[in-house]
Amino acid sequence: MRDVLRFLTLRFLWLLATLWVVFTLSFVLMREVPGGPFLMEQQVDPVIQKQIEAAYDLDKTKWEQYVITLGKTVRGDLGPSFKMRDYTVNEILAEGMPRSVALGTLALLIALVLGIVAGTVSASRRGGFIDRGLMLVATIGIALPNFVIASILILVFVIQLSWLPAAGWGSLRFMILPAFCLGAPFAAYIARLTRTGMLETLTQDYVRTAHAKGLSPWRVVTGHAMKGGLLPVASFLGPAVAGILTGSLVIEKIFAIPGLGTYFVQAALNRDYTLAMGCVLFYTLLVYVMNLLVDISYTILDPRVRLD
Amino acid sequence: MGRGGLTEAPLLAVRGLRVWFPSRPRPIRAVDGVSFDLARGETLGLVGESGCGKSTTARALVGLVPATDGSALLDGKEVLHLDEASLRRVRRRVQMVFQDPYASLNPRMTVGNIVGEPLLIHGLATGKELLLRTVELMLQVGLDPRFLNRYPHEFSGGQRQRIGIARALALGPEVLLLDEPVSALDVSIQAQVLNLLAELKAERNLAYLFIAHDLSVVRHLCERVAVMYLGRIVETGPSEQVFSDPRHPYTKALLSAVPVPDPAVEATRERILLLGDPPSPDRESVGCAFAGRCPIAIERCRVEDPAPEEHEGRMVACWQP
Amino acid sequence: MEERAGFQRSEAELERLLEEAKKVRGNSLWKDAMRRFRKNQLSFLSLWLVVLVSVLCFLAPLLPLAPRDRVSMNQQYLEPLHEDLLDDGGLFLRRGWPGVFADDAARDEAVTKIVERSGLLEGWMIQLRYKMFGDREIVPWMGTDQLGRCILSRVLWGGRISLMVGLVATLVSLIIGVSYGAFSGYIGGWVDNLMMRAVDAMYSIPFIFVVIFLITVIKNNPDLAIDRMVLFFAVIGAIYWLTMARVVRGQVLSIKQKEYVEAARVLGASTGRILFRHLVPNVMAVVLVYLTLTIPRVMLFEAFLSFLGLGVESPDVSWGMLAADGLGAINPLRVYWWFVLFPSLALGLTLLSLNFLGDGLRDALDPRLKDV
Amino acid sequence: MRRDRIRNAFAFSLGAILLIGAGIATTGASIEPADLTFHNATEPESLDPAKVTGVPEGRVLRALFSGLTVQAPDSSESLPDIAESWNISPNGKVYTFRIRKTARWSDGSPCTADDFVYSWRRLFAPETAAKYAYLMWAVDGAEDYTKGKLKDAAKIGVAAPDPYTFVVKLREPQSYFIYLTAFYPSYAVHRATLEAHPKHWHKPEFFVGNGPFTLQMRLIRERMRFVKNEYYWDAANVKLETVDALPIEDNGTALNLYLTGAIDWTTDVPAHVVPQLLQRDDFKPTPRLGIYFYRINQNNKDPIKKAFFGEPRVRRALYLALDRKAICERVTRAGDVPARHIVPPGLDGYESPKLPDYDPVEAARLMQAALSHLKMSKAPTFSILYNTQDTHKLIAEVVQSGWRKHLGLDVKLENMEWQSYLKTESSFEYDISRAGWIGDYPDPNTFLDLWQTGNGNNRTGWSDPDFDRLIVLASKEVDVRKRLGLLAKAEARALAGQVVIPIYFYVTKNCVRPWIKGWHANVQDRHNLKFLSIDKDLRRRMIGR
Repeated sequence: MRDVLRFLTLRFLWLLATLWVVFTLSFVLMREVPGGPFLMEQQVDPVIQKQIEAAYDLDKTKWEQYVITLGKTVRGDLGPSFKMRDYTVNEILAEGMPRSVALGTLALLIALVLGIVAGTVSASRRGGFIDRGLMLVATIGIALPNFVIASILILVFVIQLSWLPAAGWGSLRFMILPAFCLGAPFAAYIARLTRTGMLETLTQDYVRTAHAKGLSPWRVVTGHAMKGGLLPVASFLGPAVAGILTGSLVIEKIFAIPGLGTYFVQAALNRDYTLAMGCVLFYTLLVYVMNLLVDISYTILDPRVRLD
Repeated sequence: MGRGGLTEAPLLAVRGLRVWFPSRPRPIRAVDGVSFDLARGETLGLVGESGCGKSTTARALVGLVPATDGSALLDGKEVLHLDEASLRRVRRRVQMVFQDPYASLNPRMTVGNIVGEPLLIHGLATGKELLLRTVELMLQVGLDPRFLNRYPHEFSGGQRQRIGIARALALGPEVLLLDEPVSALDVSIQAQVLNLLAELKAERNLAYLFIAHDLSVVRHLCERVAVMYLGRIVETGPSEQVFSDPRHPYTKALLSAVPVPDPAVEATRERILLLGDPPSPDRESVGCAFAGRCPIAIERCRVEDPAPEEHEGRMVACWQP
Repeated sequence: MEERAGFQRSEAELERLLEEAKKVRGNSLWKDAMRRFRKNQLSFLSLWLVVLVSVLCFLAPLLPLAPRDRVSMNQQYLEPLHEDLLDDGGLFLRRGWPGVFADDAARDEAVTKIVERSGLLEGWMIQLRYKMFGDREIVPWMGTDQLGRCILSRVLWGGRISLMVGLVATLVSLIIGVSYGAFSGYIGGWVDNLMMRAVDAMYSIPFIFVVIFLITVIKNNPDLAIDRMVLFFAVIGAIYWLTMARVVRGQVLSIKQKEYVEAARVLGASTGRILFRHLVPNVMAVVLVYLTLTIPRVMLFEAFLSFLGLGVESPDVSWGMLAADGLGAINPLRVYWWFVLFPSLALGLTLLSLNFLGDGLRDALDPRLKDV
Repeated sequence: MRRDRIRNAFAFSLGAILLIGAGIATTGASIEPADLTFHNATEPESLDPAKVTGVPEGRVLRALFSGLTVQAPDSSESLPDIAESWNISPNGKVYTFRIRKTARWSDGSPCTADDFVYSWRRLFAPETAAKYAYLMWAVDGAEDYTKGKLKDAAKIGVAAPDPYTFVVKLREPQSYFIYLTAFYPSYAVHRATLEAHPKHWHKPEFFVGNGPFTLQMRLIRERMRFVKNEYYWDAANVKLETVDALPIEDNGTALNLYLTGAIDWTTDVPAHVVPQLLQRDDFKPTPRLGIYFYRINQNNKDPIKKAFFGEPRVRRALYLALDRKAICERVTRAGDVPARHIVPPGLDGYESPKLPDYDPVEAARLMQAALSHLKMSKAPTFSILYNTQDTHKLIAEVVQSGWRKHLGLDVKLENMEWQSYLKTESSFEYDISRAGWIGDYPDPNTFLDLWQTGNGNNRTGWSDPDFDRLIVLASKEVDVRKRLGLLAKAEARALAGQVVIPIYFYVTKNCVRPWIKGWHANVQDRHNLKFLSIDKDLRRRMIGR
């Protein structure tokens, strides 16, 4: 127990250090990029421009801004958004998060179910047509840009068949297509990982023994091979979950989804310094926590691995 | 009896070598105060159970692991705790042959490159000269030099170990640390490699530190033998004496486990079975390390650590040798 | 060595043996792998497909294609094999490259201008093309886009950029990632820890900042005179080396304990030598496999940048840009399917092949190797 | 065994988390559709009329607030709104508005002249930092107050002698001032709410407005729902009960939604589908008060380019060799009007002078002449800067191809994301840059005063004292016809100097359901929700709802 506590404390300290480094790097990078949050096509009188900048501390030196922002951030206040000025970054992230989590969970569910089933079936029919077919589909999922996949799906399921709404947010129906598009590349990846992992374990002695004991192939696969075969999937899930939960600009744009994915890119393009910083820190935290969970889950899934 | 002995100035004198690995809550004492001498042209066998610190001793001597404490003098010059440049000079005189001939050769390099690499590193030969020297080295260890451009996986285990030996010889060392050089080989091959080692030693007046857990091999090749238990040397002496009349209870136990070729003797000889597990290497250092498993341990053994003392020409670390 | 004793041979003898040795070639692990690879039909086929596509794209300036950026307002939105196109010369060659001119002298001048605008090799290829095919060009049987430009030509020219971005950026990521990862893994200890935390931190920095930053900063500095394409390679490479560094580090960690690495240390090999002579060649198998998987990602990333409008600039085209531009062409009212289909097909097929190629390489290089 | 248990527990909790997530995912119940749902391009920057400048913000603010006046749905006429009547002093400097006694805020409190005094002073206050404050600087003392030269807000020319009289004093007459009273910067905000909730007054739970609708729900980037404001003075004539504004960034997505029936009004469409849409009854592009043009940088940092673009014949040649008609007919295809002048057509009483039409031969001749005059053997290579957007890119490609073909120029394209583009343009680091300008008010001045020397929106380096003088003269002229004459003269100067390369005048691109009544195309593309109604019979007949 002491070990676990020590491990967690150490990781927490690393997290703080990482967050600080990320904060500093992003801060410098953001302020160095040309343009600013309040530059407009229709030029504003310089006096007013200065007043706006003053209202957001942008008139101070960069060093002062750094200290002020860092201080606020440490206190958990990410400041007001520069482009959605009625909201603070905390509010924006808090409102976007449940949507991204909902969509991401569905996407993850789709990715896991499709991926593991396809991978397992494929592994148990190694070399056959089903295997090749499934792997081909999986690889296509990786090989096409998601905006192409999305527009094809819209054409078929929305325009031709009228089964699903074209875009927007609301009930589960709205989520099916975007969740599928979001999950598809991950599903394809998981399928391939599962297949490899399963093939590896299927040839191992204890699985052969299970076969010899007369267990049905289905029992062998689900009961024995699966446990070992899913290890690579577990390690992939860490970054994948972080990626899937933060969504994707492309998907959100095509399906008009008010999730977090757009902010990651749009805030940068808009020079919305505070929102961009909020996204960066949020993402860092998410990636970090996910990797931590993966490390912990590894020790549970595989007795040979120890926390270190 | 070897030519060596404590009277002559030894080629390599190791004193109080310690290698501790940091660990929690206490460090692991892999090597804990090892001292021995190695004379020019002598073979010293270092035996003991696996995990007793034999290999670590050798690895510390060539700087693969940092020594925590102690000294090792080569011709009177310190070889431990050195900077890179001085270490390089030492390396030309002390070389090592590894245990696993399958893992000790880079699979992506040709044999010629492997054998010639030391010469290249130390700038002793380049170009054509390098190749010629490589051919020569291969001949010396009994390898067909025509296979210069082949890769390790195309050779048998015995041949690979010859490659490893050729590589170690390339720099013309005076001391070879042989880390169980034959234990990974088939018995039939072992003899060939051992013979090669014996020939090389005779020709080049090499000193060997021969690490083994197989006592029969040691008996064959070594003039002297040192028995290690849990990071310490418990008994050192001329190999005939140690084998015929072991003094330390651990040596006795170790020897009793070796099968004897004569079935009659084998059937009747006394066997000492060690009870219990060896204590963990991060134990508190109180008393004799062997005390827990020693059949003749007395109270003193548990409180006081015996220092090696001379008994009839050997050093034995025991309160009742 | 002073003592040669019984082993001593004459120089001549040694040289003779050396000559003989030259005749015996070893089978490196690569050779073995290639043999296994050839047995894998799908991967082998993929390899040929990738080679074929690459060669075709590379030769695009030499082929009698319509100019990729020639706007023809009277041939907008023509679907593949549209009769207006076929009128011009069936499926084959028609005249009029690189445009309509009063006389040959004007045409020569126009070609010279095109050559001047192009790079050295490209210009030379275009000249050669003019000599070989004159003003003939292939009918745009893949259809034309909203400005009447030939999609076939754009797809082939686009492949040049896409493949080049994929390849060069991946190489950049390879060089940085392998050096960084190998060093970090080999040195170990707190240095390794710090270097890997740095990678973690860099993972969280939004690439988009990096992209905008580099593009604008370098662009605004005329002294650097760096081409946008080169910049592009550098940017993408600089982003993708992170994963490469991790993969390599993991591998190095597992092989640095091998005895041959220790042997090299005992021999006194320098860190650099151990890294690049002993460690790196032994992680190359994994790296190569990872490489075939990175190229597709880089190409998709380029497509994503094109989607954001940060991609290549006209007259250059890339598959990602073509697909992204064609996106609006898929709509409920009228589907200009050929806008998206052909670039996507080219991109998809190439990436598919690269994936299979990677699988095949992995199986061939090390049958025990797991997914990277 | 224990490990096994932990493993199972772990798998179980993972599954549970997924299921809970899926649960959250499915509970988002869809809400009843509103009477009218429209596509509003993007999430409004703010609901504070003093802070915003954008078109999407305008659509929302016109629903939530009311001005002193409102623009008629089908003309540029000003109709009474909060002010039931107004009169202008003979010298054109004093406006007196009679505030309606029935005007109320959405919390029931009366809306009075004091609210306007408060709001206008707030608009001009330096700490408000209102980007559009300058539009109203004609108000006496306003500019000085904003710039900090005047400290006393009471000295600004706004007053409320009684709760129902609002008096505005201008420092000089401004013929289009009345239009500004229908524009959102001049809207009144509710002082009590602002003071009680300075940071949250724009949230639905606190929001108080005086417009025909009030804010019921606002989900960031998802939906804004307006419900009819029962306290609105003209509530009896507001026909819609609920209206939804969806911030959809992608036009293609909006079109999909429109075509599948999810929204009733889309405000822009992708260029690809325009020919198909034109065949429908619900898509009727109409001229809009806006121009698409290319800026030419005459302040180029490169001396060769500066000389090149500084030569009027070069600029004229570039203009002449640009086939505007082809762009309108082949690229934008929505009936945009090729532009041969700067001020868009459709402003009452104003006739623009015109440049010659597309003439590549004359263009080539001029370019030759210019080059030999400049003693250049060859024109420098330059680039067209544009911000990332399909249409901009296509147009730039066409222009590039035309200039290459007719003038033999080596033209590069340079695409930048919005902020970099703005920065590059405003710091004069471009050669040629694409631009657009939408009129703030229906008057030629909004298209002309920006070319004055030193105007921040000029950004071309073009400067002409005669032009500057004409603009100033016009601004002081009270007589409408004389004023327009002066402006036309000014435009002629600008055209003669080829300050920019006009390309085309915008058209509006709305798709509106046939059952939405009261929707009229207009040059400013402003549509007040208050005038809209639903023909339910027609809707039932068409979609059965």
